[in-house]
Amino acid sequence: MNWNRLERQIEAIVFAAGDPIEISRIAQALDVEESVVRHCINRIRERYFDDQSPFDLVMLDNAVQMCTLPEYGNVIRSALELRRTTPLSQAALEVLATIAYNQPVTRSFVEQVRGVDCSSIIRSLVKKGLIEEAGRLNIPGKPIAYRTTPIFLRSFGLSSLEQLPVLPEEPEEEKGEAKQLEGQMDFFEL
Amino acid sequence: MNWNRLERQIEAIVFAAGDPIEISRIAQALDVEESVVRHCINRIRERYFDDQSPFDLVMLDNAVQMCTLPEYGNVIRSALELRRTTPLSQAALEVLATIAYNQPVTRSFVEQVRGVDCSSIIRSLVKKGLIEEAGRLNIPGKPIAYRTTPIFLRSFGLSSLEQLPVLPEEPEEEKGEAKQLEGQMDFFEL
Amino acid sequence: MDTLSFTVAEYQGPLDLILHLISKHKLNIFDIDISSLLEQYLNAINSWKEQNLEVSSEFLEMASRLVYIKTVSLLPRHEEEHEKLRQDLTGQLIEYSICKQAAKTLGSLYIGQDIFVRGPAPIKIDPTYTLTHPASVLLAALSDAMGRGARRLPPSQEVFEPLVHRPIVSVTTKIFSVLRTLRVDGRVKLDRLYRMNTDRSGVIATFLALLELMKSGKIALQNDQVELISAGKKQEPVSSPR
Repeated sequence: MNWNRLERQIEAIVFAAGDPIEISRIAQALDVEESVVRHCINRIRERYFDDQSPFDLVMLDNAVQMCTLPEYGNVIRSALELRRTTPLSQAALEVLATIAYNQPVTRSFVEQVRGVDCSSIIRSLVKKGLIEEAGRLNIPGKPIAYRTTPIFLRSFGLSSLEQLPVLPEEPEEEKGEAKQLEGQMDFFEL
Repeated sequence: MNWNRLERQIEAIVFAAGDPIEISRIAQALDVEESVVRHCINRIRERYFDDQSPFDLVMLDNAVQMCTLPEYGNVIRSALELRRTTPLSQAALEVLATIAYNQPVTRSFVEQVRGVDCSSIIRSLVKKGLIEEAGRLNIPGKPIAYRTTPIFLRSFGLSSLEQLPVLPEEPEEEKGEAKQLEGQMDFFEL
Repeated sequence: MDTLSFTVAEYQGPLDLILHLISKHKLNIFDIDISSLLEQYLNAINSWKEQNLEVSSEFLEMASRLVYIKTVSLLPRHEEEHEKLRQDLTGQLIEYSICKQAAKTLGSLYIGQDIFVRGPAPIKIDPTYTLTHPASVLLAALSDAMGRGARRLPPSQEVFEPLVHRPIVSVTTKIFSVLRTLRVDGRVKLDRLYRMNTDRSGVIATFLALLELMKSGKIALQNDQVELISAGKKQEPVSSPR
């Protein structure tokens, strides 16, 4: 197996794809096993790291995408004359968190958790590409369900949903009471 | 002058720009002379060549663009064309069906029916050749109308729009209810 | 508009406000003192009104919910319901505080604005759709798509029929149904007969049917085993209770 050649081809494909491209597609196009592609991707990433390359290949579920390292954000922004985008609002983060940890979920589920209308926030998160429709739930009214996207993973430095930070356990009736409250106090005293 | 660092920044900028980007803009962002940027670009190109990288920086007038070497064209094409075999999502099917049964219709009609933004789905359906623009409607704002294409007919095994499955007379929900009751009778007759 | 966003910026909603009040006034989230919470909550809303801030309906809805929980607590013999309402609120608050925490953690991970990707290379590929599907999926998709829109129309009268005219289950029907069950099994658990009903009137009709059948000596209740014995099986019509 000519590893070097395969690596070059994979780099070329991932670069040209721009958007995340599935490992399975790369494997099919190159007529090799998926495990070979994954192995090559790891080798490429190591090489980029050793060479201090400004690029990285990020894994997003079963796809891969080429992107720049965060430390180049400022210089890229100034060259492309992009304004620093406003960070996600507290409300947007709450909606994203609710969807990320419970997906696929309906809008009304999110609204129940937050206690407020979330339609405009959901619309803007869809526009930003952070969430997308995930079909309809098979319950009365067939509501649209939402899930997070590969852009979500990339934006939070995750390669899959399993990497989401672990949530605090729901406090048990009496046991964890004191501890939980302490944690919450920290949180409230922000 | 930290040449290595400058090279990395230039690579990052040219990569992120996608389209050709003026040398002057890069120079400005990095606060160096244009000649320095040109020198760095030459160094990057040499390094890519020595490393047998699949990438190259191409100069077009006073702009520069990152691209893949021509010999990778075939493998890239075959990987990207495999995308065509991704089946339509539920959301895409709903938009397509709404257009098929009501054509010619505007985007806002589709969005009214579904209650969510459909612009990116419509764009991708146009790209896939399943729908096309059918001129503009003669109503305020002159919105673009959409209709299905011959590729649409082929994809769903139809020879004309008249062959679209007919809508049932009674609403779905009632039918479902009747079925449910039948099921319940079975249960009683155990 | 500015005033509205001011309110929204301070608190994400009524749950957020309550969490704030609970921490500020050192209330116990697991044993909320509804009276003092209600007082603090109404104070907050009133002060907004004094500042001419628009108070969105969600905050008023929560106010009326708190008032209701307090009212129930004042009614005699409603401890259970009061406890349930309070626990529902506690559960919701805990869930929301977890959501807030998750949002904060996620926010600290956000690097979206510093990572850049590029668009697809302008390589000529044919994006034409090549798969084929049966036309029937279109119809299914259409009815799913219209589900939302259709529901915006006022519901038809038939929709209300089952709510207004509950089906009345006759005792006679239930007598037959009980006998049919017994003819198959010989004996049957009482609660299975009850569980065969989907509504209250069915349960009542079953109960009356059983009384009727016992009175006429067709069936008997086997003391504490909660079983029915068909008289047709040649058993003692009435077994002596212990």
